Amino acid sequence: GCTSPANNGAGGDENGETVYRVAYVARTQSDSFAAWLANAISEEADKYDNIIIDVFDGQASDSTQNSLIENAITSNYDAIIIQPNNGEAQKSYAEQAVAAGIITITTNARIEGVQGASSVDADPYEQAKVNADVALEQIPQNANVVVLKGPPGNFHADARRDSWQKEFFDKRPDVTIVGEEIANWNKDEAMTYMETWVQANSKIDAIIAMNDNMAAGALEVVRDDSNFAGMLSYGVDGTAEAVLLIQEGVMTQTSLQSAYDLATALLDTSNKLLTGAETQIDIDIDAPVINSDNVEEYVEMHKRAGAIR
Amino acid sequence: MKTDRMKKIWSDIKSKYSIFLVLAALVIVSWIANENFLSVGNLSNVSRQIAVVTILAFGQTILIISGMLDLSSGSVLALAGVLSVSVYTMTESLLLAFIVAILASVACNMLNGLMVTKFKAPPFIATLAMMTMARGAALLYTNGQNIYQIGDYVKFGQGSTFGVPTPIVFMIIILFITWYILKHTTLGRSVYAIGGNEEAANASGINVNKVKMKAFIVNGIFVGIAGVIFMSRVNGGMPNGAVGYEFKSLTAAIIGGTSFTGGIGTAVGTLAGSFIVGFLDNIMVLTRVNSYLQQIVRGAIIALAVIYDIWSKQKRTKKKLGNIQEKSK
Amino acid sequence: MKTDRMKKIWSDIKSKYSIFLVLAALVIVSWIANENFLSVGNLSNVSRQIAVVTILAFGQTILIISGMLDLSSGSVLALAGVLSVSVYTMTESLLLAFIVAILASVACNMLNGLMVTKFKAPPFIATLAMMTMARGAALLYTNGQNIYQIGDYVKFGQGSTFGVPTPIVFMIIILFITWYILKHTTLGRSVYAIGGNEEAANASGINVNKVKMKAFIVNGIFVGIAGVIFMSRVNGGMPNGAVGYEFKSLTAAIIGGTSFTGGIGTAVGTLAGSFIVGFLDNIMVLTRVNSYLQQIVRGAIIALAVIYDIWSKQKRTKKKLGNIQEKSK
Amino acid sequence: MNGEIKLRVSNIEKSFPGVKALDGINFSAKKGSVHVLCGENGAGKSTLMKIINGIYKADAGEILIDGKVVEIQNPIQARSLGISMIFQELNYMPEMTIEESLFVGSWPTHKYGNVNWAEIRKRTIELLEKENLDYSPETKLKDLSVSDIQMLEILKAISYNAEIIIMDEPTSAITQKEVEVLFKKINQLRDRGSSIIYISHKMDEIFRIADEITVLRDGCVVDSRPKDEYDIDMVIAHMVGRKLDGNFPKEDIKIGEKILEVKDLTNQGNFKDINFHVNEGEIVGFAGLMGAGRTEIMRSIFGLDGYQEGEVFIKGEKVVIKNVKSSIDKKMVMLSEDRRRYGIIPVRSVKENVSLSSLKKFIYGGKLHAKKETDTIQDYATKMRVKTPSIETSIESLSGGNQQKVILAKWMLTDPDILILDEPTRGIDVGAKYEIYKLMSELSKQKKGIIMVSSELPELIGMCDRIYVMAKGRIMGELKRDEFTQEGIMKLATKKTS
Ligand SMILES: Nc1ncnc2c1ncn2[C@@H]1O[C@H](COP(=O)(O)OP(=O)(O)OP(=O)(O)O)[C@@H](O)[C@H]1O
Ligand SMILES: Nc1ncnc2c1ncn2[C@@H]1O[C@H](COP(=O)(O)OP(=O)(O)OP(=O)(O)O)[C@@H](O)[C@H]1O
Ligand SMILES: [Mg+2]
Ligand SMILES: [Mg+2]
Repeated sequence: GCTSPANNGAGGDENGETVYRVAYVARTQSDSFAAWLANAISEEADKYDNIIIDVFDGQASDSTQNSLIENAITSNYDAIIIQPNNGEAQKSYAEQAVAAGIITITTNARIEGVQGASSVDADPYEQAKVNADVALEQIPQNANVVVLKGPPGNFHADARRDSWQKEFFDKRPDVTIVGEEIANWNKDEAMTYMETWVQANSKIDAIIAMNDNMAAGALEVVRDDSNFAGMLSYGVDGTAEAVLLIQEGVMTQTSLQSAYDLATALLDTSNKLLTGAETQIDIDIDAPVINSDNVEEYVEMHKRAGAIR
Repeated sequence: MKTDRMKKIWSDIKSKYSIFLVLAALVIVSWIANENFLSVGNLSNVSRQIAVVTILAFGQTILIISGMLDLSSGSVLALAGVLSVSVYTMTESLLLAFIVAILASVACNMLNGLMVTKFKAPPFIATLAMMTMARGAALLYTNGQNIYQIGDYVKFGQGSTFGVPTPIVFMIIILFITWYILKHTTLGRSVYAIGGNEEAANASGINVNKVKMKAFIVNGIFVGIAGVIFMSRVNGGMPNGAVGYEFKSLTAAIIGGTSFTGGIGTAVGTLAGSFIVGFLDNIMVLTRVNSYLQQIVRGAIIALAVIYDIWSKQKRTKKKLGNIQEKSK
Repeated sequence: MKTDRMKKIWSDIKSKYSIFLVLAALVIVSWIANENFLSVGNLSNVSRQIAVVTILAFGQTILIISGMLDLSSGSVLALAGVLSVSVYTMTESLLLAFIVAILASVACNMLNGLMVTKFKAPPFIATLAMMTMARGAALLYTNGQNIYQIGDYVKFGQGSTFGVPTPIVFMIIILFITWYILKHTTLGRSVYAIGGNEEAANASGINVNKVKMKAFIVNGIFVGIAGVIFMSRVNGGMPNGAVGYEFKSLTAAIIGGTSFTGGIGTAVGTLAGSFIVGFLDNIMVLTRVNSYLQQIVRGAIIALAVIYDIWSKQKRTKKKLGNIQEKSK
Repeated sequence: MNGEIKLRVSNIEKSFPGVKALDGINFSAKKGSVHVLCGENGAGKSTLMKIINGIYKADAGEILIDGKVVEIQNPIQARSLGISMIFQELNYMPEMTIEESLFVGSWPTHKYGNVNWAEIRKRTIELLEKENLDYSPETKLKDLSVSDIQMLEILKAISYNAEIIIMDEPTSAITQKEVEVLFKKINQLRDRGSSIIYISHKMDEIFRIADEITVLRDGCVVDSRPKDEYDIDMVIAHMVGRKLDGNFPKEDIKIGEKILEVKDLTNQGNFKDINFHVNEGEIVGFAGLMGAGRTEIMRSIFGLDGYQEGEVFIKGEKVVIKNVKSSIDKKMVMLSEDRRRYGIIPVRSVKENVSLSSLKKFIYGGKLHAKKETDTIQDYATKMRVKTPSIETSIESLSGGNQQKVILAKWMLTDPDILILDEPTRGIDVGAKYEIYKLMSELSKQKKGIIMVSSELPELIGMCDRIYVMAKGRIMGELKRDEFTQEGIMKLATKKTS
């Protein structure tokens, strides 16, 4: 017979040290940030002899994710890390995991109010706020801006947009939104919208995008257009592409949602919970700002990771 | 003698029920690969997971047999679902919420039917238009926001009836209804006739438009129920939910032997198709295949399953001819 | 006399080219709604935006006419695109990168063709399997990460040839090729014949399998080119790019009058279909329609356009007959 | 009661794009009588019948049943008015079983509306046994031959106890034996008081079965009166508007070398040990009852089906026919008996249908030469007298007989040496038939070899130089021209296999 390692639960290796099996249920592996995070977690896990991580792909679908959590519970993992597609949608499944006595950690974004679960997160409100704060200063009076949003109903998409509303638009009634569309985190969709906006508006002062992909897409349209030289642009994530654009002086600012930091924190948290050092942990990683002042540091970071040559 | 008969039965099974053999093979291989696979917990998981898509696939089966299809089912599901959830949060009546879902979905499908029968739009276009419109309506209604705190509504999707998870109960009931309609009602037989040859069906005195409309209404009922289960399973009213489900349900039906040429298909075939996809996804997760590799394997196995099915049916046709010839000698 | 002739010509246009009338109406209404609409910049934008989907749609047109379709084109585009980008970053040769894209895409399409012709898999399933496999391969190859810093590669999608943006140049060339194949080659005629009646085509001496394979190969070339343009336009190798493009391209072809029943369709019809969708999306963004409402309007207008097209073709039949009766009296 | 007018149509008009199919038709059918409609291909017979059955709507005119004006919107209403119809073009659902196809649209049901399968099975078996048909009720239609399906259609149409039964060329796909069965049925129906409207191009049949005859030409009634006031020549003269020579235009031609030879051909279960040959300038007939396996042999030789054993020689050279294309390359073509399935590409134009097998002819520098194609095909269409508004018209809007001419034109265009004609005159009017016979003579003068598979003995006897007679997948005998008799052929065709 073929025994399933997952079924062994905590088994011993030759050193007699306990090896823990952890399921990481990713939101999806088909968007670049989520894929980066999954890769970072796998790499980080290699540093722990006592932890083996299995990564599952939630395919950006609530029901697939729920299914995966169910499967992980059935397979008796020692811990489950959930990167929810939609916090509320996965909530009762996270609760089931806790009820089954499995260590449950929610991350990027945290699911609020799951009794007995831990969390490691980067706060999407904060990520947008750090940009909105500088935008308050940088965006000129009576400016025209365009807004690019993530998929409706998505926790990060909504929280970042909400943050921009409260931290920027409410404080700057002089600013006009001349275009606001859902580009679903996609670069090509963002490009199409920007191309159209450029036709209808001779003056656009800033691009406010809920992630770097969309900001990059919009910038792709105007980067060589002298009419729009000096346009401001804000994103979130700190992707390799955004960092390069900032280095080139094309993009204004983004905030890093560092997959490495999240991965480090997640593994550290998992280790502490699994070994019984602690029973519940809730931490947030920072959302450091990346702009022309400190961009070299992040270029280096991406170079080390191989994302930039 | 006996072995001969056995052989014959076996070859009959092999040809007529080849897709079930594929399913059986998949189950056995999966079980060998991971002993958890056949645990009650896991089987019940898979069944619950595929319930929504399977219910949609039953509607697709009826439509495809009659030469149509529904590209709007994922979106209509979302619209019906959010309306239902929203009615529930206002009235706290599960019955009312259920009725609203079905009414909304049937209304959309009657519009589909109208476009197809009265205005002669190809079903692909009619339901594609509905796909966009229903999604837009769901988002507009909720302003793109998910509806949370839906209380007891979760019972539809997460509860149990007589110890069986409710989604599975619904799936079984709708399997039965589909089977019964297709096999034992004039509606079902008309559906086959229209899909087999619409002109001939018309000439045989079948009211083609009426039958098509009825097929859409039945589909509407199924989609509405699926909407309730879906929202309840994800514990919220999600206007952006079930994207791509029309596609998954079409796939399940086609793998199960329903043919786009029309006039061919069965309810159990569709169930088998749905389980093949469900088990495949499940065992790859259980055995922790790299998720990119999973996609490659999934594609390959779906192709192989269907090719095997078609190949063994062709062999059967040849066999049959042989029999006739023997008889005539 | 003269007015009579004018009237006749007008009624001919109205019936035969009704989809172009829809397009014209859309253009006029859009222009009234927003004067920027007809600016050279905007028209060139729309053309560039739809180029990739339209190129895919030409491939779909050939396939649909012959009774097949390609669900894998979005994924194969991504696979061909990332391979091409990656070859470019290694070799810095645009030519090599271009060739690799086409080779990869043709290889995938030959596999599609093989499944359909040799193993008799329905095109829906064969290309669905390929859709999953190609996407998996693209993600596996790049490990899910985008490839950046692609240098001069952007020239394909962002550059200009003789003052016309390169994607538009490609689109026009492929429009011409498609038109030529369908209208002036034995391959085209065979494609129509197979879609119209496969058995009769076979009995007329057409090598059905060979023609289907060729149709897939042509489609493969188009998809490969589309892959290069797409990646170059977005300035990166995106393994998860172009999701859903198979669907958009199918839609353009069907709106343009290509029929899933086979044997019917034209290249210019498809172009018109593609522009209808492109203009519609464009004008709604220009006039800043609420993005949820956009979806509803888009669905409704697509349905109306197709219904009008079908209705006026039916009317043509009646009109013509009137003329004849008059003549014969 | 019999002799009363059951159905009357008055001033019916109907147009299609480019044609006025019916131009003020008046016509009536009596109870207990067989009313034969005849007329050239495209005269409008089928169109009139489809209007009566509710498939088409007339542009003008009215239909009266039992003296009352009725609106017939669709076949459901037609059926409720007691009308049933056998269609000229077989139109069936290939995936359906025999039992189901017999009851489609009028399934017997239980109390609660669910289909009564037991009843269907019972009645099907009764029917099949009564008619001596050896089929399992669960056989799918796609596994049956055209003639079997036609027979089932006939059974179905008369099983409704309809008062008005329309038969649009019911015998075009069946052989003598089944024709006899059908005529027996028609006589029973007539005695029962039904009105039967019968369309056929076969003159001998018409005069055997008719009580009254109406002749249509170009959408108008030319003449209508009791059979006794007619003779064959008069009917033909009315139909085609001129006198026709009633004889077969067979000419004496010097027979040349063997052009096709088949040795020991076997296809498991379809036919066995088939040996025959065809010489240059010769017309060779194949006779046999329905299901004798004639079509199967021809399909195998032509490359549509394979064969396990045996050899085929063309002009003395052994050939391997892999597919239809290699057959056409060897200058051998076959006109199929199933025009709808293996003949026409419905949605495409007459032009495209004709040029389909000879596209290479029109290729210049890789491009189809549009003008050359159009001119050539216009020539052929004129020569073959295809009745169509233009060669750009889609073939499906042509009448059955004209579709047949188009398909013949397709094969003529390939300039073949060997022509296999499987039921070449099926559904063709007398005038056109005569033209096809003339064409055959013409071709044999050009030293072509022709195989003529036909279920009409008179035309085989009239046109052939030799006839092979088949039964149950074997050749039972070969007859020379001076040995031809209907009795002789039938005797061989019904001979028991050893
Ligand atoms: N659906 C249609 N669309 C266009 N034209 C049609 C259609 N059906 C019939 N016609 C035309 O109407 C005329 C009458 O055709 P019809 O089929 O009634 O002839 P028919 O007398 O039955 O001939 P046949 O002996 O060949 O069966 C023909 O010219 C035919 O081309
Ligand atoms: N798939 C099948 N299933 C059952 N019987 C079949 C099948 N295919 C062919 N047959 C039978 O094989 C026999 C040979 O048919 P074929 O069509 O060759 O006869 P034929 O001599 O050409 O007569 P005709 O064309 O007049 O019907 C027939 O009895 C036919 O019914
Ligand atoms: Mg007719
Ligand atoms: Mg035959």
